[in-house]
Amino acid sequence: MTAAGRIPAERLSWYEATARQRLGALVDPGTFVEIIGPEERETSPHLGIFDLPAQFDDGMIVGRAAIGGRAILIAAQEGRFMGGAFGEVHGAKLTGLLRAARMSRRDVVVLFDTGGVRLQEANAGELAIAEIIRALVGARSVGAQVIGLIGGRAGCYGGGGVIAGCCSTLIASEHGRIGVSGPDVIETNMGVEEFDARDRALIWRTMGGKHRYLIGGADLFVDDRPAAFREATLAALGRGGSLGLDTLVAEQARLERRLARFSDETDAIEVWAALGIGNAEAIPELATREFLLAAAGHRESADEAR
Amino acid sequence: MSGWNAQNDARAERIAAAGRYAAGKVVAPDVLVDFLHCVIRPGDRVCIEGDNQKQADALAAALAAVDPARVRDLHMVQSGIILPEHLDVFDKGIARRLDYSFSGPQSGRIARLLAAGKIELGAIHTYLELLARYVIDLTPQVALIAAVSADRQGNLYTGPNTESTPTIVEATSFKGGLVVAQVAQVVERVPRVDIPGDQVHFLVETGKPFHVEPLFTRDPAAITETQVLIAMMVIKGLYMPYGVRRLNHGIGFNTAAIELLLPTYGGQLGLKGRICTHWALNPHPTLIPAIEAGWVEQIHCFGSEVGMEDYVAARPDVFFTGPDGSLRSNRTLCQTAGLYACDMFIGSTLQIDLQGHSSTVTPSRIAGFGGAPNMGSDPHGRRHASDAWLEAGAQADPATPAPMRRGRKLVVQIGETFGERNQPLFVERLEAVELAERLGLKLAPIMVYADDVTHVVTEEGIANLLLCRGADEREQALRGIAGYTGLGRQRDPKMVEGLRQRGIILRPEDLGIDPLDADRSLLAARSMKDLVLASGGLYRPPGRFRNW
Amino acid sequence: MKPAEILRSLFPGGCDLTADGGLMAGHGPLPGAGRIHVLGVAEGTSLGVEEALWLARRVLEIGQARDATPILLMVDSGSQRMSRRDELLGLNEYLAHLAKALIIAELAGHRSVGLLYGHSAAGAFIATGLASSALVALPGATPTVMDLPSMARVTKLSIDFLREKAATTPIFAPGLDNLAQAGAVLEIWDPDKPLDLQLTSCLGRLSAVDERDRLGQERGGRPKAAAIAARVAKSSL
Amino acid sequence: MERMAYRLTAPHPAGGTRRQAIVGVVASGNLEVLVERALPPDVCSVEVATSVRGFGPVWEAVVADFVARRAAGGLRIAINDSGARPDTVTLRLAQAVRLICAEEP
Repeated sequence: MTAAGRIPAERLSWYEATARQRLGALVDPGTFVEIIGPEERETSPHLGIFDLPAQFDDGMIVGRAAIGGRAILIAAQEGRFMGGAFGEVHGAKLTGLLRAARMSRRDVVVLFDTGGVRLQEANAGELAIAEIIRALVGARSVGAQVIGLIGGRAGCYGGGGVIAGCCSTLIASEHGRIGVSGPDVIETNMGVEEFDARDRALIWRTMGGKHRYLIGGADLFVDDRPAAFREATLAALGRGGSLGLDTLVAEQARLERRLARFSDETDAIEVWAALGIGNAEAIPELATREFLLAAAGHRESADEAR
Repeated sequence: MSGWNAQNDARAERIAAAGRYAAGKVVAPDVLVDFLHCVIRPGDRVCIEGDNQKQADALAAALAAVDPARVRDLHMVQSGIILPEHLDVFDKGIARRLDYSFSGPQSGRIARLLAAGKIELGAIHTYLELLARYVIDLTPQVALIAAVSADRQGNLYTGPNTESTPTIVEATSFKGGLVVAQVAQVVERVPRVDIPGDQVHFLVETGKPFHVEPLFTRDPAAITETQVLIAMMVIKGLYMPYGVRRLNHGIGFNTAAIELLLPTYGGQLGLKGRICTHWALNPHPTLIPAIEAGWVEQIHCFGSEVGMEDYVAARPDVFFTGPDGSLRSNRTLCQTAGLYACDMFIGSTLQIDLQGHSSTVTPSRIAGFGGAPNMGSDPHGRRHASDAWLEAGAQADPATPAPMRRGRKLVVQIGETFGERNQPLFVERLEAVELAERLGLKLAPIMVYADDVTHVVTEEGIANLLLCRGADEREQALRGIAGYTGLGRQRDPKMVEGLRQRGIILRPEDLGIDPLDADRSLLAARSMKDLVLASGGLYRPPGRFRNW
Repeated sequence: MKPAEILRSLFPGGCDLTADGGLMAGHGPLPGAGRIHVLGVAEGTSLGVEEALWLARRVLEIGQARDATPILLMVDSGSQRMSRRDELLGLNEYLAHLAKALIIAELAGHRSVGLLYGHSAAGAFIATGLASSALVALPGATPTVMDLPSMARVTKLSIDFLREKAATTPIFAPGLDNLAQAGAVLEIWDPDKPLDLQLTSCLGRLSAVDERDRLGQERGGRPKAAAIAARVAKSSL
Repeated sequence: MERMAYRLTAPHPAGGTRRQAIVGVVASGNLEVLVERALPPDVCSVEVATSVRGFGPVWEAVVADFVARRAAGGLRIAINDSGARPDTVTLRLAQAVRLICAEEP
C-alpha cells in the first residue's frame, strides 16, 4: 500500500506528496511492510472529545523496508492530518520503532512533517516526544543511524524540532523548516514586532532548509523530489558511527562557535554575509545547484559533531 | 462678459486660490488638506483614482481629512471603492452621492452605508461604462490621480500601472476640470511621459509609491485536483473545438489552472499556436510557463501586477512596453479589447440561477462588477468574423442563413458545484435579487446576464447553452452539471441524458478525460518558486506569496 | 516550597551551589555516603540558546568524570525562549543537545533526577525534566505544554472553549496531576517529610528502561501508548 | 461527528487481488478512504465518519452513484471525512478502487 495516484515519481513534489507517497517513492519498491497499518484502526482515543475526525493511522506510518538493498526501519508523518502533530498513538508508534532499533541496531529513517505536540492531547504528545528522544538517543548510542528527512508542508516544529536535533543526519529541502517556536507562537507571545507570522519570506529565511544547511543545522540539502531525498538518504546511511560523550563534546564546541560567530546578527541575511557568502540577499532565489555552489566553502558543517 | 468660458474661469480661480500652498505645481504633503479646501467646492464631482490595482492613497487620505463644513456633498465618480478612506468621506458627510464600479475589500461596509442611507447611489457600473460616462454626464470637476514620478512641469510617469489615468485626465482636464497627481518623487526628467504636463495642474510629492494590490497573483500550490479537471475539460471541450485564439481570463484559481495546463496538457493535445495566442489580460504570473514555452504572441494589459515588472520588461515582443522599457497598460483600451476584440471570456462565479444569470454578490457584500460584464457580454456592434465567433453564432441560430447571421462571443462561467464553505454554485434565486429588493435598487447586480452566457462548466461537465432550445432545456442543462447540489439532485434524469446525447452536456468521459488523470502533476508550475524559476528569476513575488 | 526550603531539606548539612542568572550549578552530599551534582533552571527562566549551552556544558563535564555521581536537575523554568534570534540560531539544536547530554551522561553512569518544583513548559520541559532518568515533583508545580493563548492561535479554537475543556479533560489540560496521570512523573514528593531521604529512595528505584508509558497506562492517563509502542517494537525486530 | 453507514447491492465486482488500499488524508476539505476486500462480490458497504453535519442526503447520493458506476462489489469502505466536497469524495473513492483493483505486487 503506497502511493495513491498515478503520478510519475519524477513529477512528485516531496512538499506536496502525502506521507504514503513519500514513503513509497523513497524505499526500494515492494519492500515496505507496515506495522499497525490503517486496517487495524488504531486511532486516537482523544480527538473525539473535540469533535474532530480521526485518521486510521493517526498520521504516523511505521514499518520495515529496504533502501538500496539495506534493511531499515522507517517512519513517516502525515503533515496534513492535525498538522502532523504528535499525539498518543502517533508518538507511540515512533517510540516503539526506535526502541526496536536499539535492540537490533538497525538504522532508522524518519520522514518528519510536524507542527509539534498535538494540543488536543497535549500531555500525551509532550510525553511521547520525551520518550522518542530517549529511545532515539538509546538507538544511536549503540550505533544505529537515525536519519531525518525534512521538506513537508508542516515543517518540523516544536518537539519535532528537538527530535530532529537528536538525529545523526538531517536532510532538508528548501521548503523544509526546522524550529522550536513556530512563527504564530512567537507572534502571539512576543508581538508582531518580534516576528511577523504573515511575512513568509522572513519565516523561510529564518527557519527554512537553506538557512539550516548554511549554519550546520542540516547536513544535506536536496531538491524537492523523492529521488533527491532517496539519494541523500543512501549517502547518509553509509556514514556510520555511534553517539557518545565525545560526539556531544564536539557538538558543544560547534554550538558555542555558532553562538560566538552569529550572536549579534538579527537577520539570516546578515548571518549568511558573516559566513562570507557574497550577495547573501540572493540566496533565497537560488535554485539548488547554484545554492550548493554558493554555500560550498562557506557553510558551517556539523559533520561528526551532532 | 463671456457666457461660454465659465468652467475654465472657475478652474483658474481655484488654481489661483491654491497658489499659496504650491511652489509652481508642487504642493507639500503637510499642507495637502488646506490645499484641497481651495480646489474642491461643495457639490463637485470628484474622482479619486483607484481600481482593483493602483490607488491614489495619499490623496484619498487627505480628502477624508478635509473639513466637512467647507467641503461637502461631493459626488464621487470613481472606479474603485477599495480603501477605508473612500467610504470615510461618506461617513463624515464630505461626500453624498456615488457612482462606482468595484469594491473588493470594502464590499461589506458599502452595503451597510447604503442601507443606512449615507450613500445616494447613482449606479454600479462596469469599468468601461463609468469611464465612458466621464465624457458624457459624469465628468469630474476634480481628479485626484496617482503616478510614479513627475517633473516640475507636471509631466507624469506612471510606470507599468498606467491603468485608467489617461482617460481620467483626458475627461477632466479638457473639460475645465482640475487634475492633482500624487507622485513618489519629483524628478528632473521622467523616464517616459505618460501624461503631458499641461494636463496636470498640481503635484504632491509623497516620498513613497502609491499602493498597489497584487490582485492577479494565484499561488499554484492552492490549485485543487478538481480545478485541474475543470481546466482539462475547458481546454479540450471549449478551446480546442472553437479554436479560441483571442481571449480574456477572469481572476481566480480556475483560470490559473487553465493557464498552467496550456504548456503541458494543451501541448499533449497539439494545441500550441492554435489556441490562446492573443490576450487581453493583466500580467498573470501563472501565464509565465505558457509564455516561456512560446504559446503566447501578444498580451495587452489593463494594469500591471506586483512583482512582474522585470519579467514584462524583458519580454517586449509579448507585452506593450514604453521607451523606458517598462509595461504600458491602459484599462480603457484593454476593456474595449475585452469587449470587442476577444472571442472568449472565461471566469469564475459564485452563484448561477437556473436561467443562467450569474452574480458574485452575497447578502452582506456588494463587490461591484469591475470589468467582467464588459468581457462577459456579447457586443452587438462586433463585425469581425473569426471562426470561433461564427461557430458559436451558428450553434445558437442554425436557421438563419450564414451571411446574415451574427456570430456570438463565447462567454464561459466556471465554478465547482460546491464552493467555499460548501455553498452550492447553483441556486433557485440569486442573492443579488434579494439585495436589490432590500436596498430598493432598480437593477439587481447581475454580473453576467443569462442571454450572454454561452457555456457553464463544473467538474460534472460542460453545459453548452448555445445549443439549448427553450428555457426547459437550459434549466435541465444546468441541473445536469449541478452535481450533488439540491438543484442538481432534482434534475430530470431522462431529459439530462437526452441533452447529453445531443452534446449539450459533455461529461469528462464524453471528452475522453478520466477524472483520475486530473492530477496536480499536470500543472506546469506547482508553486510560486516554480513560477520564479520558469521566469528565469525575473518574477519577484511579494513576500506573502513566498515559501522560501 | 521555596527553593531555599527545598535545598535545606535536601541538604540539611548545606550544599555548594552557585547561581548565574536563573541557572544553578553545584553539588551537595547525599545521606550516608557520596554526593550528588545539582543543576537547575530557576525563577521561571526561559531556555534560550545560551541557557541550554550553559547547562549542557556542565552535564558533559559531569558525564566525562568516571565516578557515576548522579545529577539532581531542579526545574522552575519558563518555556523555550520564544524569539526570532533564538530560532535564527537554531534553538532546536541547542535544546536537543542538552537532552542528548543528559541521556548520554546517564548511559555513562550518571543517572539524573529531575525535580519539578515550579513551572516548566514545552521545549524547556522536554530538554530538562523530561530528559532526566526520572522526573519527580513537589506539590504546587505547574507544568504546561503550551499556554492557552498560543494554543488558541494554533488550534484556531476560542480561548473560552479551551478553558472549558481544560477543566474537564486531563489528557489535554495543564497541571501536575494531569501530567502525572499520563506517566510523566515517577512520584510526587511529600514536602512535609525530609527530601534527602526521598531523594535517596528515588535514586534506588531508578529504572534503566523508560517506564513512563507503562505508568501512564496504569494510572489511566494514556490508555494506548504502552501497548502500541510494545507491539511496534516487537514487530520491528 | 456524524456517522453514517450504507450497505448496497453492487453491480460490478471489484477486480484485482489486493486485500486493501488507502488513499487521501484527513485534512480540511479532504478525506481518507480505506478499502478492504471483505464482503461477498455483489455487496459494497460504506461507513462514513464526518466532521460536517447535515449532508446525509448528499452522502447517500454520492455513495449510490459510486457503487452503480465503479467496480465496488466485495469492498468494505471506511471513510474519515473532514468536510470534503462531493467532487473530492467521488475522486477519492475512484482512486481507492483503482488502487485495490491493481494486482498485488
